[in-house]
Amino acid sequence: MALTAEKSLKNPYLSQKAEILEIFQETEIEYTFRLESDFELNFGQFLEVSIPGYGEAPISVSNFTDQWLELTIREVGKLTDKIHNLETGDFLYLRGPYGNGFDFENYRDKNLIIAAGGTGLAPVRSLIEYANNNLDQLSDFEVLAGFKDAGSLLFERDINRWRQNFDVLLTVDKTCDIWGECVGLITEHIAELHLADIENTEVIVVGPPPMMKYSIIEFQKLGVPDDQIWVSYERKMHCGLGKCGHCKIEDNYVCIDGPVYNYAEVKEIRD
Amino acid sequence: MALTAEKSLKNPYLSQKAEILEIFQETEIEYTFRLESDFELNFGQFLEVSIPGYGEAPISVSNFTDQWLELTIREVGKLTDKIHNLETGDFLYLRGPYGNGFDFENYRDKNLIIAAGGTGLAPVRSLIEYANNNLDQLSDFEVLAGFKDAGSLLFERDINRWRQNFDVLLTVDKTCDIWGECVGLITEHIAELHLADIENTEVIVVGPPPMMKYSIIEFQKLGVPDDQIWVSYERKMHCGLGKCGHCKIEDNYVCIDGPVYNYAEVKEIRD
Amino acid sequence: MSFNTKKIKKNAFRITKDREVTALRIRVPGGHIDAHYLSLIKEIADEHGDGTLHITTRQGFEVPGISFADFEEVNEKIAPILEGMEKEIGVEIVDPGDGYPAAGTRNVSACIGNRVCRYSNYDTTELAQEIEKNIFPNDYHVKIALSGCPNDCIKGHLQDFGILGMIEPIYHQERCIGCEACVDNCKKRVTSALSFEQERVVRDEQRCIGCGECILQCPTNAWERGGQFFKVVIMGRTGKKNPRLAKPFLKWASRDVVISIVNNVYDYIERHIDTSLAKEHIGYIVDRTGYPQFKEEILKGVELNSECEIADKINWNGYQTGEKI
Amino acid sequence: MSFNTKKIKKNAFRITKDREVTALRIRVPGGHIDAHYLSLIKEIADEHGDGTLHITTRQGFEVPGISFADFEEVNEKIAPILEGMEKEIGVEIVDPGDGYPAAGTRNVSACIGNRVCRYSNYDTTELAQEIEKNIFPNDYHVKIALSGCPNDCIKGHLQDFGILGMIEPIYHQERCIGCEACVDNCKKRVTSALSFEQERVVRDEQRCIGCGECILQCPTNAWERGGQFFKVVIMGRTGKKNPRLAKPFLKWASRDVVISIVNNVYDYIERHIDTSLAKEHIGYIVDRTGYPQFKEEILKGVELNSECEIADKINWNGYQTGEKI
Amino acid sequence: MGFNFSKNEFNQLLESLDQEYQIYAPVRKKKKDSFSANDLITYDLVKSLEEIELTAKSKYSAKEIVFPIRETLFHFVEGEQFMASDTDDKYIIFLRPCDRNAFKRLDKIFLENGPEEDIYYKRLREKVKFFVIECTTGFDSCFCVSMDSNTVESRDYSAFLRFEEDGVSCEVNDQDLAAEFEAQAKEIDFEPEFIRKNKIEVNLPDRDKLTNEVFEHQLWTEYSQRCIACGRCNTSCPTCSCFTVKDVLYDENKKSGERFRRWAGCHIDGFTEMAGGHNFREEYGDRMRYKTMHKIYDFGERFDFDMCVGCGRCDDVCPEYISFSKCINKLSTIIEEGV
Amino acid sequence: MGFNFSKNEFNQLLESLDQEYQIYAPVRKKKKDSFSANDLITYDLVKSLEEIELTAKSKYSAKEIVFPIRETLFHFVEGEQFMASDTDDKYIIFLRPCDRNAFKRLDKIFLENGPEEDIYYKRLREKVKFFVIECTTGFDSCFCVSMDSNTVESRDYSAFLRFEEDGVSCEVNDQDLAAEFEAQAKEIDFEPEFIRKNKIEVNLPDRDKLTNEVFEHQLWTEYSQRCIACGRCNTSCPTCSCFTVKDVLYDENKKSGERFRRWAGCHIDGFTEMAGGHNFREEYGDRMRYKTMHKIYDFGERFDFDMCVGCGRCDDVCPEYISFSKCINKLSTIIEEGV
Repeated sequence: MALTAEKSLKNPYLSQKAEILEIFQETEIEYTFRLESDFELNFGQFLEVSIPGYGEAPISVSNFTDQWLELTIREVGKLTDKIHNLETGDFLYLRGPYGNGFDFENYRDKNLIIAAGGTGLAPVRSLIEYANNNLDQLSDFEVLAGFKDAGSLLFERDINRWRQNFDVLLTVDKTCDIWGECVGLITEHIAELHLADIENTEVIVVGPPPMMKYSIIEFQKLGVPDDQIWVSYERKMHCGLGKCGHCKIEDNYVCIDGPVYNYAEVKEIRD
Repeated sequence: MALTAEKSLKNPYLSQKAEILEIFQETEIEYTFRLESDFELNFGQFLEVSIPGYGEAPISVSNFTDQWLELTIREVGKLTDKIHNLETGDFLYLRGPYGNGFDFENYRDKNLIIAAGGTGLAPVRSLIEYANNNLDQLSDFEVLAGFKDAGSLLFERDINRWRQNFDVLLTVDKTCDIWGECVGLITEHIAELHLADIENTEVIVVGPPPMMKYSIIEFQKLGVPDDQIWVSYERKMHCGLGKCGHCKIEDNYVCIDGPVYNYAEVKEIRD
Repeated sequence: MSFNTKKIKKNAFRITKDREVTALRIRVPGGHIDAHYLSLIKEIADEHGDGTLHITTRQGFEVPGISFADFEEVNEKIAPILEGMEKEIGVEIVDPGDGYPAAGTRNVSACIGNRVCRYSNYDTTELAQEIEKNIFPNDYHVKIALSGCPNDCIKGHLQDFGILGMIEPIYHQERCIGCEACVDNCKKRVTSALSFEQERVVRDEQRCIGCGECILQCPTNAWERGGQFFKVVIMGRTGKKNPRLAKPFLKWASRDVVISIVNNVYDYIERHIDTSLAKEHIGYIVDRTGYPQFKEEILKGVELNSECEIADKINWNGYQTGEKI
Repeated sequence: MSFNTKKIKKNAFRITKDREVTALRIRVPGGHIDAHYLSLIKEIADEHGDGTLHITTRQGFEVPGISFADFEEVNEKIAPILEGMEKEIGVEIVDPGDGYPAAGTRNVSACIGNRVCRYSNYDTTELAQEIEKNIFPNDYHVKIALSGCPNDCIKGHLQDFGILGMIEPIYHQERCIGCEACVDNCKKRVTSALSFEQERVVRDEQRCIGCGECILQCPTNAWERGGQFFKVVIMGRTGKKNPRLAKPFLKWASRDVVISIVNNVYDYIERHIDTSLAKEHIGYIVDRTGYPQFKEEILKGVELNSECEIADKINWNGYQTGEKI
Repeated sequence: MGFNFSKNEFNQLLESLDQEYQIYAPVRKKKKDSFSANDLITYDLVKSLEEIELTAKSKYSAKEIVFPIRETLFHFVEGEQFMASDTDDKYIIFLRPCDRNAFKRLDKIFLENGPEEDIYYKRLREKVKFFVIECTTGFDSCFCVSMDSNTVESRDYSAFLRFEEDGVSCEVNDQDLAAEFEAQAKEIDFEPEFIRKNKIEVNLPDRDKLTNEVFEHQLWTEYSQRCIACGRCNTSCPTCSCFTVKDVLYDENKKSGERFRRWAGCHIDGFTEMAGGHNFREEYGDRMRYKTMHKIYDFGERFDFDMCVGCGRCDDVCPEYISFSKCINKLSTIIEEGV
Repeated sequence: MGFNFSKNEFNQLLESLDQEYQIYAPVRKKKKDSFSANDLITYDLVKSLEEIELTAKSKYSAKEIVFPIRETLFHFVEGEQFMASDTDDKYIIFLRPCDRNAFKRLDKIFLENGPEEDIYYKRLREKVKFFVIECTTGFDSCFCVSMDSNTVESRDYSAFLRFEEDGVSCEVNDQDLAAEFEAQAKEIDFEPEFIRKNKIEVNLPDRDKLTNEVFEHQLWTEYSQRCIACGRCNTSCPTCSCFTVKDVLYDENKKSGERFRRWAGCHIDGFTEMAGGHNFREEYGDRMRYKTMHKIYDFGERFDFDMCVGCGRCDDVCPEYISFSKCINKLSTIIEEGV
């Protein structure tokens, strides 16, 4: 039997080429790649991104339109090193989208607070953009974004733009005088939030595991019930198809059942 | 108790000093030392010769008068090396004389044949000298002297002198044209001897063990009875006093019972 | 008491500190023994010895405290041991009732081997018995030890011949899950002969010592147990003058090669031994003739398998005793 | 079947090639055993094992073919061995019916020693038992072997500690007959430490290894058996990576010094062992800390006898495996 | 339809089937297991009855035939992707009920979990016919009865075979094969038999009583002391389906390469490692817990049966003598008696 | 005169004798023999009964007291000879009949053989008083009865002592000592007893039958295979009297030195070596023959008794387990039966 060229058979493992339209440097080791795209995407979904011969990696879509999507990629290994060497006009290989994403209906007309830690801002960026453009569909909207230090700040140009329309509380873990923003952990600032209408408040928490754990505790202290908290889990979502098993937690396959969960459903879940 | 100075006590191990009067070179490694002497000596006796600190060695007296004695010494070790470094006027240390020696009475008026091999000529030299001077006391006299090679010839000056008075058959084991003498083993020449009056013949055989063994066989072949053969044995005559045991053969102490034996008495003796 | 000590020593009895008393050495080829012999050994220790036993460093038994007067009786008693443990494995024993016919060539010792040990690459007991059959009885002083793997628990590195089991590991990429257990283990415990390159394991044949640990480590049998070979290290020794480690002589030698070279040793000794010495050990003979001469003679008539590597030269170093620490 | 392999291994049972089956290792401190234990060992081999025994290179017994199911029963059965061969010599054994409490520190092995051997300078069995008492049970992997003399028949040169008996030979000129038997023998078999000068024997103390052969050779007891000392050679090993000979650490050490340094080893290991490894052997720890550190710690609190010499530095060399022959 | 074959006849059947099928069965490879001189019982092609090992459990299951240990997904040539081909081969696999049931688990994951089928698994799976080996005694470590995988429904096999002293009796369900069977043998009545009791029984924990404390029980920390994370329980398991995808570009020409997948195991280091190096379940006891819960709880929560089929291979191969059946029973006791 | 001493009284006697005499007796030196941990039984000074070893034969005899192993003959200072001094010491030596008889042999050689007495031996020998230890059982290797040296004539000892469980009974012949004995003990009747039968008997060869062939018998070549020429039979022998004289100049000052003698042995290499290196009796078997004939034939030919006293020490010390008594018997058999 002859070799099967790429598109002759429906093969969920098969990636499609996508041209790099633009590249934005975010930090020293993080770049955002804008790629041509005809994917139907939801906020918070991810793609399996690859360069043949260098492997695949699950990357959250950090923004999208009908024509393009953005992937914010940190240089951490063989594949991402290779990606960072690409230039506009080169191609990335994509398959997806995978995961459930944030269903905006859960937040419509609510007070939405998004707490994002570090790269956790990427998966919610498209949602923030949508909110920014549709603030009328929310009762209230506030973003808390925490970074380790000024050097790891992502989407600076976006944040400045968003701030014109809604509150963005920016924190940096370590002292830093370049930025005149709050200094300290994001959790400290959650405690200071004044939640008027808790019943009508939905909270999204995305970030590294410790940030998520302690942020949720703070929101709980403020009286936010578990089922009004939403999280996005990052695991080794390797195939994206619910087959390879790497991202499984208990009876959940994060790649298909997540990465976005209502906290009430997963609060006792264990790796 | 105080140390006992040398002559205060009769001590048979004690040597006496004797001045070297004259030194004669015999071969490359053999010298004859003439020493002052008041020893009462018999032919074929030996002395224990020493230099304090260098040891003692039994040395045959190779000639003597009332005033002096001669010792013919081969350089073979520590003591003899040292002796060879002495000069006229220096001293050797002597004790003795030891051993029975040749009793001339056994040969008086007989046909005496002396067969000597190599250094075996030394112990009989005084007897030959006596014979040379008293040929009238013998019925006939002949000397057979064998040497390994021309370089090991001893008493050359004496032999030349003796030859004026009696037959000295000189043999050299190895071919040698310096000397016009017989070439070959002494034993071959014994076979050629013409013994007229065997009953009246006495034979003295002195030399290295193989020479003695085969020479005696030859004399026996000629019909000489064992009790007319005399030998002088060389053993490790170490104390000279019949104490130390080194020279013992069977029930004989060579230093006191020998070194001269009538062959009939010792023919079955075994080391 | 009067006897020829040389004879009694050849008969595997020892001249001991106690003039009246000897000790019997019982060979246990390969160190493996049927338990039923223990009854007999105990009986000899109790009835003729002092009721104790020493276990020798060559894995035999030494029965101390036997009166010299008893030695013929003891020889008769151990006949079943000679019969069962020597004659039955093929050793030529003229009369088992005469005791051991020689003691020069020492008991062939061996680790427990692959009858028990997970690391062993062959049946050391079987090979020990085969070698014993070929070389015993013999008066020449030769020490042979068999180790199941290059770990050399039996300490063949201080013997004249240390025979270490090797296995050729054959890699099947199609069965490899890339867990790198073999690679990690080889780095940590062996010679770093394995590396993980291009998502597969690469074996540096030069560095590989054939221990087979990669095979043991693999959770998918991606490493196949290939051909069985031997490393032969030679002329190690303790001793008072110059203790030294055996050094590799052959690598990847076949069983036949090993057996042949051990058999050839005796002719070599015969030709070169200094008979003026009481008993010259083979290591000192090799010191005299030099390694190249030894090599030439020991390999005479040996059909080398194609995989077999031979040392060009050997430098044993070790250290000289009698020097300031 | 389910059990904790680490526990069972500490209990001196082995994980073997056959999943259902284990092998029991029986310690014989110093390799010396009362013959009566043989009945029990035979019984265990016959009733629980496969009827055979392996004699280990450390002079113990290994009983193969024991079903894992039987191991507690076997432990109960060997109680008399633990009682008699361990507890009675002073080893702390809480319950002899529980089997061996540890297996890390190996059986202290020893040559037959001066109970039998003419060359031995001390009672190796007694010292082996004394050391066993001090260091057993202990999980750290330490190998100790005792040789009666520097000939090292027990092969202490491939152990962590090789303890070789030395004797100071004291010369009595007034008893010497100048036969030079000692001088000739020392030249031929030892280190040429003796020479005959000025009609007496002169001993080069530097070269003398204290073997005592001069004492044995002398027909007039002109050599007196003086003080009893030890040479301690350390950190020899076989193994897959870098087999190497032990090298001299102490010379002319007293019995107390030997016992003290062996006791100190465990604190040193405790401080430096890399617990991330399954079981780091002491030799590799010394490789990491370096000899000077080892030396400092091992000698801590040890009262050195005045005769004792200590190595300034040690270079073990040996050879690296995994290289072209 | 039931048939009875003499050995000879059965070999003729195999010969005939061999024309069209690759016939896989457990075989004994002499002295080929990891420990020297030990035999390896494993799946391989067979052509005769005599080659089939019927007295011992295979070390690995038949899983690797359909889900190869290493399987190329794509070939890469100058950035182009070519899906790796499969063959026209068809397969017959001899296997016991537990292992047949294991394929039901694999089918669930590869064909039903998530929105898409695994094309690589599927294309092989479709070509497989199962010949179930009747197994009425099992082996020491088996607990299939407890796991409800001692039986096989007749729709789940092409043939069901009883190996007898002088031949083979069997049932054939597969119409494609019936003719071949008929040609070689006489018809008989045949009723498959199944093992009804293993030496080992496990009590599955009561799902309703499972509390959070169970996850923190010292049971698991004890396994941290024992487990060495070698992954043999995963590789020998007939139901473990995890894999890792890797790319490689060839040394000889870096323009060519491939994307392949190979088995992964939740016990093996790196299983949960994310970009940047963060790992979940660093403690080996946590891995044991994870696997245990997966095999007897999570999978069942998601589908309609437990994952574990009780074949006992994980017990057989664990170098640390950890018994999975014992673990299940311990867990049940803990849950039953309260933490 | 006979006396009986309690142990205490005997110790008082020793204390009293110690004023005037150096008292030598066999003692046990703990762990001082050649093999480690073995006791050395040898002659040394004693001051009490308890120090005297009465249960074992001494390795060396009392010979070394009168004929020291190494003895300075002369001191040399710048070529002058000074005879080595002796002391004023007087000696009492405890010894068994065989050893007392051995001194008769030494006396023969040193005082009667050759024209002169050995002054060094004599000056010590004259100061010795012998206390003979009654010996009625002997030891395993003894054959003194066969050698006629089991008895001692009363003129040959100063005292003859019987060591009993609770004291010592004895006879005193020496008038010098009688007073001291009387002072400490009560008088009794005392009759010395002697051993009348050893475990070993030797048959001395018939002198008349000794032929030349005996010297060439393979008996001796067999000993060449066994004897290692260590000389222990010589050094342990109470009658071996051979010695070698050596000179030495001191390293520190070569103008000073000494002439000394030390024991020599006919088994030891170099015994017959002459200037130039020639040796007689290179074969060890010839040395065995020489010694044997010396001990049981030659000496007897020269004097009126055989040299060997049958103490058996040579048997006790031979590292090659050569037995002299067995050798004598072999020789007798050979002579008796014809070569």
